Amino acid sequence: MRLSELLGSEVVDAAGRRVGLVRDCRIRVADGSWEVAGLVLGEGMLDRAAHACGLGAGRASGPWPLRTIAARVLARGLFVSAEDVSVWGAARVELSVDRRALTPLPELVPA
Amino acid sequence: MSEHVSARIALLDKQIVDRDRLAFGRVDDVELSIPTEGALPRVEALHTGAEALGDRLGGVLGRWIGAPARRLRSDGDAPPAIDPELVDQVDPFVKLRARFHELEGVAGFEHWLARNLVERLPGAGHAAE
Amino acid sequence: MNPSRVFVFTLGTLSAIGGFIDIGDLVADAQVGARFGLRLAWVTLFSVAGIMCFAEMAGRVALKTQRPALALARSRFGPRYALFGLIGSLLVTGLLITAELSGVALALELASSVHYLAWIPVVVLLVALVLWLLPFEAMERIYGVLGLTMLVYVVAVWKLAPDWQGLWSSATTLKPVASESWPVYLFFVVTLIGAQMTPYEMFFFSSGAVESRWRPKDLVEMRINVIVGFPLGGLLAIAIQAVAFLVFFEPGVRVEHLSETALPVGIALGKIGLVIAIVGIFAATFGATLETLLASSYDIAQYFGWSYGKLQVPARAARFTTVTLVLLLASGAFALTSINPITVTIVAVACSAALLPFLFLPVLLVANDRELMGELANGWLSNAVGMITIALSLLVSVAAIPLLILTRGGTA
Amino acid sequence: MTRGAVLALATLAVIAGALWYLQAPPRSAGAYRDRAANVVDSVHSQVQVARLWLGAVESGEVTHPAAIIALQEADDDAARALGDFEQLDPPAGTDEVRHRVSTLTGEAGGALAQLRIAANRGEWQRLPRLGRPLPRLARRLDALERETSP
Repeated sequence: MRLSELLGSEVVDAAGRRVGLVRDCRIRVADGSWEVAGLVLGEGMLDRAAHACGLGAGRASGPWPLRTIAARVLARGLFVSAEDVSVWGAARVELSVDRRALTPLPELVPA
Repeated sequence: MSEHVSARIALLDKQIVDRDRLAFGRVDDVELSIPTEGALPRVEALHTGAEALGDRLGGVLGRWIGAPARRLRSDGDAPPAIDPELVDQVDPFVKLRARFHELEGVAGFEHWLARNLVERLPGAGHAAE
Repeated sequence: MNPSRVFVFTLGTLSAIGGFIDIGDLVADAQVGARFGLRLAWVTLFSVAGIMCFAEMAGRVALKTQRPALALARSRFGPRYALFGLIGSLLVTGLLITAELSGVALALELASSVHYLAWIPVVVLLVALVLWLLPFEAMERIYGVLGLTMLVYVVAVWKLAPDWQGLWSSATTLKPVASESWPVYLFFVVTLIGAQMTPYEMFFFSSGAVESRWRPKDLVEMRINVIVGFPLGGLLAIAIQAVAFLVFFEPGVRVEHLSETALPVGIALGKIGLVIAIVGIFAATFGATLETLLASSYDIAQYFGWSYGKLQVPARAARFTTVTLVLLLASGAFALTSINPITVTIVAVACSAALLPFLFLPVLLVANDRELMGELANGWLSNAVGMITIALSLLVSVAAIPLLILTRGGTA
Repeated sequence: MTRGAVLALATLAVIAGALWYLQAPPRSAGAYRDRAANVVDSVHSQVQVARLWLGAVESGEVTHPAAIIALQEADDDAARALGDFEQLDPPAGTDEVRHRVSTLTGEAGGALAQLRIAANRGEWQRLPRLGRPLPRLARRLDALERETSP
């Protein structure tokens, strides 16, 4: 599975409801290699643009108009831990939990 | 909560340099394993080169960018991929523990041009310093 | 501060001046001066502020990360956006290489009265030799010092003994003269912005900072280059507008040739002045040929992540060397088709203006990444000027191509 | 059809439209007069430039190689402007405009050609005399431009 294919895949929750699209993949070092820690999900064109600018990973702290717009757009983003993914796929990712159990993105990446 | 980082920022599209800090490509894509029951996906390889880039861009332009590299590679060889074991550090660039000409199939065009064109020009062995 | 440091200051500053004035400025400034007087001088002030802001930002990113600004644009924005930027700037800068090459040949033509097409192959060879043999800094300094001869334009303004009151009232009238229409006026606003806020200057400046192995401790030096160099370039641009105004406006001359940018200096200062002006035009366009050529090759190499640069042994940057060579030969061949270099310049700068916001935005965002930039991240001033510049350049970007077509490149 | 194809077609249509706009011959009398005034203005500009260069040559302000090139450019441009204009078919009722513009710009072109030839031969002492008709030509061109402007 290529990372570029995973980005943009549709994500559905345990009940088969659409949660959003994969915007980013969070990785961490474990046992000397990288493993996927979780996925960042979002929806919409502005959200996609905000992630494309690095604002989704908290990597641009300004200028203020962009920061404020991005924070508002990204507020609806979600984080799903890799343990809660039941099926990995390049086009469709299925979760083993309900969408209400997911962490909002702003808790992960303060704007 | 920052024990994990964004793969988009930390890996994807990053400059790759070899042991001698010689630049030769970018992380054009990242191969993830599809895990068996209970395990998590891992980074299996870093793809570099026009072929991976072309696949990622898609469309006519992507095919056009990837075509020369695909043709240059002999049949049966896998497209160039870098074992993550070779990665020394990822900031500010992805730095490898190896020299780039030791890597199989990486930057073939660079070698080809160096051999067939640039080294034949007079004075090619010296930097203008 | 020791003397050798002061020396480096001056030389770096010189190259910033030399880099600011190129064929686009020579043509656009003289045309604007002849047709509108100083009524578009405010555009130069805006362009200088904008390019200073972004050159400083790109320079800071380069000092901190050892990576030029556009190289980081792909890491941040992904390959699609960066490819769009790459292709766009290649088209524009590619046209400019042709125009600058022709500019060098036209300067030689004025000096020798041998047709400029005959000079093109000579110039191509000269450029190749300079790139192959001279180290980066020496190259930058030689044309920087030679480019200083352009200051003869400032002297010429004084010598023409203008009515200063009239110049001032022209500069403060923000509308077209009676004989010109608003679309043409606006088209020349776009042209001046495109000629003076060239993205290649920014890329070249930041790539140059990397090539000169500047580090965060060189921040002050980098800033002095920006603060002295670009405004001086702007002063030169306004001086060219002023001399063209003083000599050509009254008789109703439309500037259509490079020879016409040199004539006012001759009228003001005699033969010596004319010769100095021709040397200046030669140096400015020659320097700009090197800059546009290297900036294009840098862009390509950085997009794909190849090793590049003049500090590298050519054989260790084979793809970069090849790309530079191919671009140089292709531009030379294009120039030899006897396509009108002035038209090429006008089209190139208008298209360049259309691209500006897309090339500035990544720099602004990367310069705001505190994790990457640390204490060198953007302050409020850079952000404020940067945002205003991007907002205005978005307007320019939308209007540029329609105005180019509507006014037939300003000739209607 | 895919979105990409639609986009590509639309772009092509816009480019074709722009090229047509730039190349289209004038069909109305007004557009033709506009074009005529533009040509006269261009030739007027060349005559004025030639005057400035002549003045500068006389007072020794410019080098001869530069003046040769400049006079050549003035002549080339005037000839090109006139040539392009004469290829256009005048719409009904503009024959008179065509005749007047062709005659006067032709006369100006002839004078500029004389200057170019003399400069190329290095007959610098003849230039002042050859340049004598230029001021009057410039005035007449200026007047004609005003008259033809729609």
